[in-house]
Amino acid sequence: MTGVSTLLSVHDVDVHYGQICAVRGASLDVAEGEVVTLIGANGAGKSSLINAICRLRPCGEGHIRFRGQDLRALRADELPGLGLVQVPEGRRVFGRLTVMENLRLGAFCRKAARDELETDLAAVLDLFPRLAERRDQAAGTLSGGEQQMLAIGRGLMAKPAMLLLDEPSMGLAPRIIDVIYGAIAAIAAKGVSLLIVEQNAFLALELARRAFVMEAGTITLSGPAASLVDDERVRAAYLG
Amino acid sequence: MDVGKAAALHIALADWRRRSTWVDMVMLALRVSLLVLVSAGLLLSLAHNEYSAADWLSFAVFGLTLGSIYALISLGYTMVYGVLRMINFAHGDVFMAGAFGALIVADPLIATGSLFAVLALIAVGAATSAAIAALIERVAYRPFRHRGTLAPLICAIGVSFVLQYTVRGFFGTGSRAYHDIPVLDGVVILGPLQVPLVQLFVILAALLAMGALHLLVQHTRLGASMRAVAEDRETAALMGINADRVVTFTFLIGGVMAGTAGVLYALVFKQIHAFMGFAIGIKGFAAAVLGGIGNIPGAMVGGFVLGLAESFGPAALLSGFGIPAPYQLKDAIAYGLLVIILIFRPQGIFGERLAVKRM
Amino acid sequence: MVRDMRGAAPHSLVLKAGLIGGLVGVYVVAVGVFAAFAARPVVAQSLSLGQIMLLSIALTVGWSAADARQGRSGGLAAAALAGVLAGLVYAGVLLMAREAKLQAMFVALTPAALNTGLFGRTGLAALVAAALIAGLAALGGGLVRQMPAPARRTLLAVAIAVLVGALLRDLWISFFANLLGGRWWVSTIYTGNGLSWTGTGVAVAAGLAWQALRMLGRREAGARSTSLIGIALLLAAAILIPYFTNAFVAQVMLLVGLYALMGTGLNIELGLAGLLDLGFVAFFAIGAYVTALLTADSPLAIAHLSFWEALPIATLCAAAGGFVFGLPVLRVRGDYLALATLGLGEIVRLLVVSDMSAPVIGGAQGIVGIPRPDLAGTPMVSQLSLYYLTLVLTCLVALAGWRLQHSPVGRAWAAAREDEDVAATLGIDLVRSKLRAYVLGAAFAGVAGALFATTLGSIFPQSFKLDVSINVLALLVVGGLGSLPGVFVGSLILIGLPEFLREFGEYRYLFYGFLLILVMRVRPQGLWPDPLQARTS
Amino acid sequence: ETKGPVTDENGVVVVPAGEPLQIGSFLSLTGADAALGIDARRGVEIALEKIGATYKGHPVEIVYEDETCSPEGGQTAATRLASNPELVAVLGPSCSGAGRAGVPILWQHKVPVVGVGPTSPTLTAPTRGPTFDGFVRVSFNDNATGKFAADYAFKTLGAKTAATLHDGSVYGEQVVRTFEAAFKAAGGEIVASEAVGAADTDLRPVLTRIGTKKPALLFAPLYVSTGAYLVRQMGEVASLKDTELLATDPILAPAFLTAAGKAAIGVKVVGIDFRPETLGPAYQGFVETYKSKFGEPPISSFHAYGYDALGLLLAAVDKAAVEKDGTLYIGKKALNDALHATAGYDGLTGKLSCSALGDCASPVYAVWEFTSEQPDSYALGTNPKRVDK
Amino acid sequence: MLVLDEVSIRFGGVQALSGVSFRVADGAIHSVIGPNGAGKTTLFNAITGVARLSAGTVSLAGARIDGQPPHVISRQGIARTFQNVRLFGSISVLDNVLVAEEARPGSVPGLLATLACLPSARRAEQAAREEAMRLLADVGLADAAGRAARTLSYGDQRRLEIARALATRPKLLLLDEPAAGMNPQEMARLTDFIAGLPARFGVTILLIEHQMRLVMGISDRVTVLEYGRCIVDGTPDEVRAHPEVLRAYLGGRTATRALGLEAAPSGVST
Ligand SMILES: Nc1ncnc2c1ncn2[C@@H]1O[C@H](COP(=O)(O)OP(=O)(O)OP(=O)(O)O)[C@@H](O)[C@H]1O
Ligand SMILES: Nc1ncnc2c1ncn2[C@@H]1O[C@H](COP(=O)(O)OP(=O)(O)OP(=O)(O)O)[C@@H](O)[C@H]1O
Ligand SMILES: CC(C)C[C@H](N)C(=O)O
Ligand SMILES: [Mg+2]
Ligand SMILES: [Mg+2]
Repeated sequence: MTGVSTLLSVHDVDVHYGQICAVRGASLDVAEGEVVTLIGANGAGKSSLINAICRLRPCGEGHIRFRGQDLRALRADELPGLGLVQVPEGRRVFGRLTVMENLRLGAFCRKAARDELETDLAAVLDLFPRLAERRDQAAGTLSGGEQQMLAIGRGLMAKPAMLLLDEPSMGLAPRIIDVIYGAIAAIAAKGVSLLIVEQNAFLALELARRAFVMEAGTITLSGPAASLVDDERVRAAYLG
Repeated sequence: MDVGKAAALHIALADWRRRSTWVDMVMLALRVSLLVLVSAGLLLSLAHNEYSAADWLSFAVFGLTLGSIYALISLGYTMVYGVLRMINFAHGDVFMAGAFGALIVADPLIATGSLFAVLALIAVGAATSAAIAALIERVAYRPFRHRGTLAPLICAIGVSFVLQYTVRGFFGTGSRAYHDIPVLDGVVILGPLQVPLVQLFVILAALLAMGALHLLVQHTRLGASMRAVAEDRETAALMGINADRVVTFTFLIGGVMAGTAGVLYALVFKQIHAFMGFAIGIKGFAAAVLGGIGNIPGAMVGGFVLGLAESFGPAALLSGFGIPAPYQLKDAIAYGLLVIILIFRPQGIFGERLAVKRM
Repeated sequence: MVRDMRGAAPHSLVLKAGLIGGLVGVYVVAVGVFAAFAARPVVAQSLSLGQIMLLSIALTVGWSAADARQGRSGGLAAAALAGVLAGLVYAGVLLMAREAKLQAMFVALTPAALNTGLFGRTGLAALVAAALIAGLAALGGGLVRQMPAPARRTLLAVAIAVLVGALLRDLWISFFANLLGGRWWVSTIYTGNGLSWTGTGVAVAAGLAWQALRMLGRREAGARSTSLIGIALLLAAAILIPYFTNAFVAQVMLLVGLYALMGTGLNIELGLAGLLDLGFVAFFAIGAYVTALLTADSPLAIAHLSFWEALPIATLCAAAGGFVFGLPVLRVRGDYLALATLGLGEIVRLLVVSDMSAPVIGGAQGIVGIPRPDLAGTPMVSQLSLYYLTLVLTCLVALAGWRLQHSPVGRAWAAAREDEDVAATLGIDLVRSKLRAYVLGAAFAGVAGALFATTLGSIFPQSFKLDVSINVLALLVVGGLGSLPGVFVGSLILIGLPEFLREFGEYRYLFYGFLLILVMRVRPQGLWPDPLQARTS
Repeated sequence: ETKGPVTDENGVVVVPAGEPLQIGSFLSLTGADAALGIDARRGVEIALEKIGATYKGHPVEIVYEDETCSPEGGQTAATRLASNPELVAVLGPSCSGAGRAGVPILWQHKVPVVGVGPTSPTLTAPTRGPTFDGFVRVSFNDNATGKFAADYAFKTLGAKTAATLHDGSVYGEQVVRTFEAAFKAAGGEIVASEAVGAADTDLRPVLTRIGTKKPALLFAPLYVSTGAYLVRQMGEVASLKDTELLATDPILAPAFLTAAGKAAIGVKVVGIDFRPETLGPAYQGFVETYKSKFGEPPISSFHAYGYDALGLLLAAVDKAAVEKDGTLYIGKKALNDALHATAGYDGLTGKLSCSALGDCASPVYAVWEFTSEQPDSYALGTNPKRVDK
Repeated sequence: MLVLDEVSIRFGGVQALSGVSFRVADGAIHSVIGPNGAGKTTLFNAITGVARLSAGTVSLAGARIDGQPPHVISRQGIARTFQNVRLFGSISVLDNVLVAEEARPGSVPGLLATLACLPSARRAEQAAREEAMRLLADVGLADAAGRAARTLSYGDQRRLEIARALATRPKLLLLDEPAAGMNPQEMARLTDFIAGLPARFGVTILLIEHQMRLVMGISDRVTVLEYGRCIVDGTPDEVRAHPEVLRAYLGGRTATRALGLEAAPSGVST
C-alpha cells in the first residue's frame, strides 16, 4: 500500500465458521485520521470482518496490517496496547461489574497516571450524564441504551489511535444518537481514525469520508462517501 | 378496627394464594419445618446442657482451626470458579500435594526446631501446590477454554485421579506422618481454656494469608481483570486483558493458598495420605459456596462457618434429639447446611445476588 | 483465542521435548509404574511393558522434535538429538536418586527398580546406554513423523493390536478357549503372560486387517450408515462376546451394563435437561436398599417378595425420592445444582451408615442374603443371565431416552437448558419440566440399584459413595453426551477396562486419570458422539 | 454333578494331572491397613514353602486379590475370584467388612472361604443366614474379644465407667457392641457410645463430648489411620486426661507407630497372646523363618493365621479330594463339610476345631502396650510389650 | 386487552417505573417510546412476570396477571421478544420455534403418551412441525431451519425471535426493539410484517422502538415514558407534536430525519 498515511490495511481476508464462509477475500484500508464506514445488510459479514481484524476470529490467508505491523502474529489482547480498539456489536458490557469498573477496565491497556484517568473518566461521564447517575450500578442491570453508552464510553477510555465501532447507534434514542455522533465527530476531529459499521447509513455516510459496502461476504462497492450516497443501489438498499 | 385488620389480612392472604404456586407452598412448609426442627434441636440440646463453658469454647477453637483450613482451600475454588466458571475438582488434591511437597523437607526442617523452619515448610508447601496448580492449568485446562463446562469438569476429575495416584505411587499407600514440632507443642491458657499452640498458629497463619490475598486483589487491577475475564473473555481481550495470564495467576494464587492449607493441616493432624484431598476439597468448595462464590472475604467466612458447624452441630443440634453417636453425622450437618443455603440463599451468605440477566 | 504461527523457535522446542521426555521417564520410574510394568512381558518374554513404556516416551520425544522442525530439513537429527537429551536427563536424575538413597521418601525408588530402570548399569555406562537407546527410539519417532499418514496409521493400528492382544490376555484366552475350542490356541499364542512370536504375528495381522477394513469402510459408506452399522456391531458384540467368553468377562460386562444403565439415566438429566446431578448415587442406593429390604433373607427384611415384585417398587421409591429431593433442589441453578445434589447424595450415605438407622437398614453391617431373581422358577445364578437382563433394561431405558429427546418433552428440556428465563416466558413450567427429568433419572438409577443389590447379594453403605456419581458422569461425557452407543462405549472403557487390567493394581487408576484427560483433550465431544449433536455444536 | 469318581450336589472341581491346584485369596494389601494383609500373606507363603508349593504332585498356585479392608473391596475381589471356576477355596479376607460382603458372593458359586483375619461375630452368628454356610475362620471371634476387654477393663484396670468409639466399620461396630454388653454384665456403666466416620480426621469434638462424661476408660477398636488420629488428638482434649485408652489388634502394626508418633507410647491394645509359652515352640520357629525370609519381625498379628489357614484348608482337601490317575476330583460340598468338621487341627495358633458355624479358634488374649514410637523397633514382646500379666 | 394500573417497580434505589397506567386496545399496535433508561423494557418485564411489581396491577382481558410466575402468564396469551436477543443458541432454528409451539398448554401429549409412542403423539408433533415451518417461512428463515440458532446473523436472530414468540399463539405480543440492528430496507420489510400481524394472527401488539419511522408508521397509539413516568399517551400525530416529547426524546436531527422532515444528505458534511 502506498505510504505514510495508511493506518490499517486489510487484504484478502476470509472468515469461516466451520463450513459457513462469512467473509471472502475482503480488503479495505483506513488512513491515519480518516473516518471510514462499512455498511451492508444483516449477515453480510461486517462484524465478522471487524472481529477478524481484532484477532477474535482466524482470518485465512490474507494479511492485516496496523501501522505496518502484521496483526496476524498478535493476540487480541495485544491490540489495544497498539491503539486499536473495538466497541463490539451488541454492547457486551461486563454485566456484573459496576459502571465505573467497566469504564476503568476500558483504560486497562493504558499506563496512564491516575489523574489523567480521572479527567478522562470525567469527560466520558460528561458526555453521558446518564452513566454518572448509574455509576455504581451493575452494568447488567442498565437499560439497553445505557449499556450502549457504556460500551462506547469504555472504548473511549482506551484513548485509541483507531476505533472500530460496530453499530454504535443500535438501540439508542434519537436524541442520544445525536449526542453520540456529535461525540464521534469530536473524536475524529482529534485525529483518531474510525471504522464505523452502521445500519443507520445516513449517519455514517455523513460523517465518513470513504465507505465500503459489503454484500454476502464480499466488499462490492467502495469509494468516497459522497459518491456512494448518490449511488442508486446504495440509496435503495441502505438509505430507504 | 379489628374487623378491618382481619379483612386486610384476609385480602393479603388471598393475594398471596393467588400469586403462589404449589411449589411455593411446599417451600414455605419446608422452611417452617426446618426452622422448627433446628430450634427444637437447639433448645433440647441446651436443656440437657451436658457441656461446660470450656467445652463450648474448645468446640469453637477446633471449629476455627478446621475452618481456617477450609477457608484457605475455598479461596482457590472461589477464584477459579470466579474466572472460569469451572469447578476445579482437582483443587483438593492440589492441597494434598502441598502437604506432600513439604513432607520431603519436613524432617530436616523440623529438626532445626525454629519457628522459622515452620514458615519455610509452609513456603515449600505453597510453592509445590502453586507449581502443580499452574501446571495442570496449562496442560489440562487451557485447551478447554471454549468448550463448555463439562469437558473441563471431567478433565479435572482426571487430574484429580492422576494427582492422587501419583502421590500414592511416590509416597506409598499408607499414611505418612509429620513429626511433632517442638516449637508448636504446648498449650496456651486462655481463661478456662487450654488451647494447643498449633491451633492458634494455624488460625493466625491462615488469617494472615487471607488478609494478604485480600489486599492483593483489592489494590491491584487483578481483581477487576479477573472478573472481566470471567464474564466475557473476548471482550476482556478487546480491553487488552490477557486472559491466559489472568487465569494462570488465578491458579497460582489458589495453589499458594491450598499449599499453605496443606502444610497447616499436616501441622495439626500430623498424618497425611494421598486421598485426603478429595473430601476436604469438597468441603472447601462448600465453604466457597456458603460464603458466596467469587467473593474472597465470603470464602473465608464460609470456611469458618463450615468448620464451626461441624464442631458445634452434632452437639448443639443432634444430641438434643437423643440421636445415637451424633458425631458420625457431622458431615451430614455440614452438607445439610450447604444444601439449605443453596436452596434458600443461592448467592451464599455474602454474595451479592447474581445480577439477573437483563431481558 | 487465535494464535497463528507463533511460538518459540524450533530449536528451543527440541530442547523442551528432550527435557520433558526425560522427566516423564523419571516420573514413570518414581511413581512405580515402571517397576510394575517391567515385570509384565508383552512379546515373547523379550519385550516388557515397562520397556515399551520407556520406548514410547522416547518415540514421542522424537516425534515432537521432528514436528517442531516440520517443513524444514534436519527433522531426524533434531529427533535424535532430543532423544539423546531425554536419555541423559532420565539417566542423570535416576543416578542422582540412587546416590541420594531416596527410598525412605519415595517408596518406588527401590534399588531394584533403579537398577532395572538404568538397564543394570552404573555411572557413565548407564548414561551412555540411556542416551543411545533413547536417541535411537526418538530417531524412530522422527521417522514415523515423516511417514505418510496412511503408513503412520497402519503402524499405530498394529501397535495397538499387539498391546491389546497382550494386555487383555484373559479375555482372549477365554474367547479362544470357548469359541475356537481348546487350549492349543492359547499355548500357541501366549507364552507365560505375554504373546509368543506366533501370537505377535497374529496380532500384527489383526492390526493390519483392522486398518484395511477401516480404510475400506471410510471409502464406502456415508456417515449416517457407518454410525448405524457401528451401533449394530456394538450391539452384536455386547450380546455375543460375553456369551463366548467366561464368567469373569460376563461379570465385568454386568458391571459395564449396570453403569451403562445409570449413564443412560443420567443422560436424561444431564444430556437432555442440562441438570448436572452429582447425587445420582442416592437414588441408586434407594433402589438397592428397597430391593434388599423387600427380598432379603435377613432379620431386617420387611417383606419377602420376589425380585420382579420388588423391582417396580424400588423404581417407584427411587422416583419418589427424586421427587422429594428435586422439588426444593431444582430451583438451584447450574453448577450450584451439582453441589447441592452432591451434598444430598453424601447426606443419604452418611445417614445410611449411621448408628441411628442401623436398627432399620443395618448400618455398617449392611444387608446380606439378597436372592437372585427367578426366571421361570429357577434363580438366575449365572452372571451371564443377569448381564442379559441388564442389557435388556439398558436398551429399554436407552430407547425411552431416545424417544424423549426427539419429543416435545425433550425440546422443552433443551430450551430450559439453554436459557431458563426465556423458556419460562414461553410458557414452559421449569419446575415441572426439570422434575420430570430428575424423577426419570432417579427412577433409572433405582432400577440400576435394584439390579446391583440382586447381583451382589449384599449391600453396604460404602458402596454408595460419591465415586459412583462421578464415574457415571465421567463415562457419560467420555462416551459422548446425549449419545446412547456412547454411554455403552464410555462404560466399557471407564468401568470395564480397569477391571480387565486389574493385574496392574492401583496403577490402573492412574491411567484412568490420564485417560480422562486424554480423551477430553483429543475428543471433547466424546468417543462416540451423537451425530446430530456433533453437527450443530 | 458328577465328574470322574465324585458326585457332589454343589459341583466338582477337577484338577487334571500336572495342572496347578488353584487357591484364591483376598487380603488387605494396600492402604493404611496393608500390613494386616501383607503379614497374613507372608504367613501363607511360609506355609506354601513348607509344602514345597506342591500338593500331591500338583503345583499349588495362590491367586491374590486386594480387598482394601472394606466391603466394596471385598465385593470386587470376591466377584473376581468367583468367576474363576477352577478355584478350590479361598483364603481370607483380612477384614470383617470384606468378609461380610465377599463370602456370600463366593458361596453363590459354592466356593468355601477360610477366614484369616475377620473377627466380627456377625460372620458366624446363628442369624447370619445361609449365605455364610461356606465360611470357617482360623481367626477368633470378637464375642470373646469384647468379653476379654471388658473383663480386663473392669477387673484389672478397675474402670467402673467406660465409653466406646467405633468408626462405622463392620468390625468396629460389632466389637463395640460385644464390649458394651460384657462391660455392663460385669457391673460397669457405659457412659457414652459414640462413632465417627472412617475418613474423619478431626476427632476432637467427639472426644470433647466423650470427655464430658468423664469415663474411666475409652474402648476404641479402630483401624490404623483413625486410631492414630485418635491417640494424637486425645492428648489435646483436657477432659480426657484421666481416661485410659484401650484399643484392639488392627493397630498392632509398625504403620501405626509411623502414623501416631510419640502419642503411641503407652497405648494399650487387646490382642492375641503371641508368646511361645502360649503358642508353643512351633511358633518360635515360624517367627525365625519369617525374620530370615522377610528381613523383619512380623508386621502385625495375622501372619500365623495366614499360615494356619492354608494348612487347615489342605487338611480338609486331603479328606474331601479323590484322586484318580493323578487327577484330583474335589467335591465342593464335601470340601466345605470337611472344613467344618475340622477337629483338633494342630495349628500355630493352637488347636483348631471348627464349630458348625465356622469358628475354629480358641484364642488366648493378651494386652499389649507400645513402648516406643520407632516403627523399626516394632516387635511383639518388646514394643509393644505385654502388660496384662 | 391489557390494562396497566399505577404500575410501579423499584430496584434498590432506582425507581424504574412509577405509577404507569395505560390500556392497550384489542387488536391494536401500541408503541412505547422514551429515552434510554426510561423504563420501557422494565415495563415488559412487569407484564411478563419477570420483574416483581412494587405497586399497581396488570390485567389481561379483565383478569389480573401480576404476581404470577412467567410461565403462567405466558400461558394466558402473552409472548415477547427481548432487547438483547435471547435465543436457544445451540439448538436448531426449527426447534427454537417448535419449543414455543409445544409449550402451549394441551398442544402436545404428555410424557407417558410420548414414551408409549402413541400415534396421536406423532400426529401432534407432525402438525406442530408444519406449523413451525410456516412461521419460519413467514419471517424468511425457512432455509435456515436446520442451522443452530447461534449461527444466524444479528438481524436474522431478531426475526427468529419474533417467529418463536408468535409460535406460542399469543393474544398479546410484546416486541422489544425488533428493528435494532436492521438497515432501512430490512426495517421497511419488518414494518410491513408487523403491521400485518394483527390481521393475520389476531394478535395485539405492544412495541418498543427507537426507530421513529417504524413507530409512527404503524402505531395506532403511542405511549411515551420518561424517568419511569408516563408523560404522554396519544395517537402518533399527537405524540409527534407534543412539546414534552420533543424535549425529552424526539428533538434533534436523527428523529427529524427519520420522520421524513428533512431530506437525506446529498453530500459530505465536514
Ligand atoms: N458464530 C457463528 N457461527 C456460524 N456462523 C456465524 C457465526 N457468526 C456469524 N455467522 C454467520 O456469518 C455471516 C456473517 O455474520 P456477521 O455477524 O458478520 O454479519 P453482519 O454483517 O455483522 O450482520 P448484522 O448486521 O446482522 O450484524 C452470517 O451469515 C452469519 O449467519
Ligand atoms: N435489575 C435492575 N437493578 C437496578 N436498576 C435497574 C434494573 N433493571 C433496570 N434498572 C434501571 O431501570 C431503568 C429503566 O430500565 P429499562 O431497561 O426499562 O429502560 P428502557 O426504557 O428499556 O431503556 P432502553 O431504551 O435504553 O432500552 C434504567 O435506568 C436501569 O438502569
Ligand atoms: C485384620 C484385622 C485387624 C481385622 C479385624 N480383626 C476385622 O475383623 O476386621
Ligand atoms: Mg454485525
Ligand atoms: Mg430497553
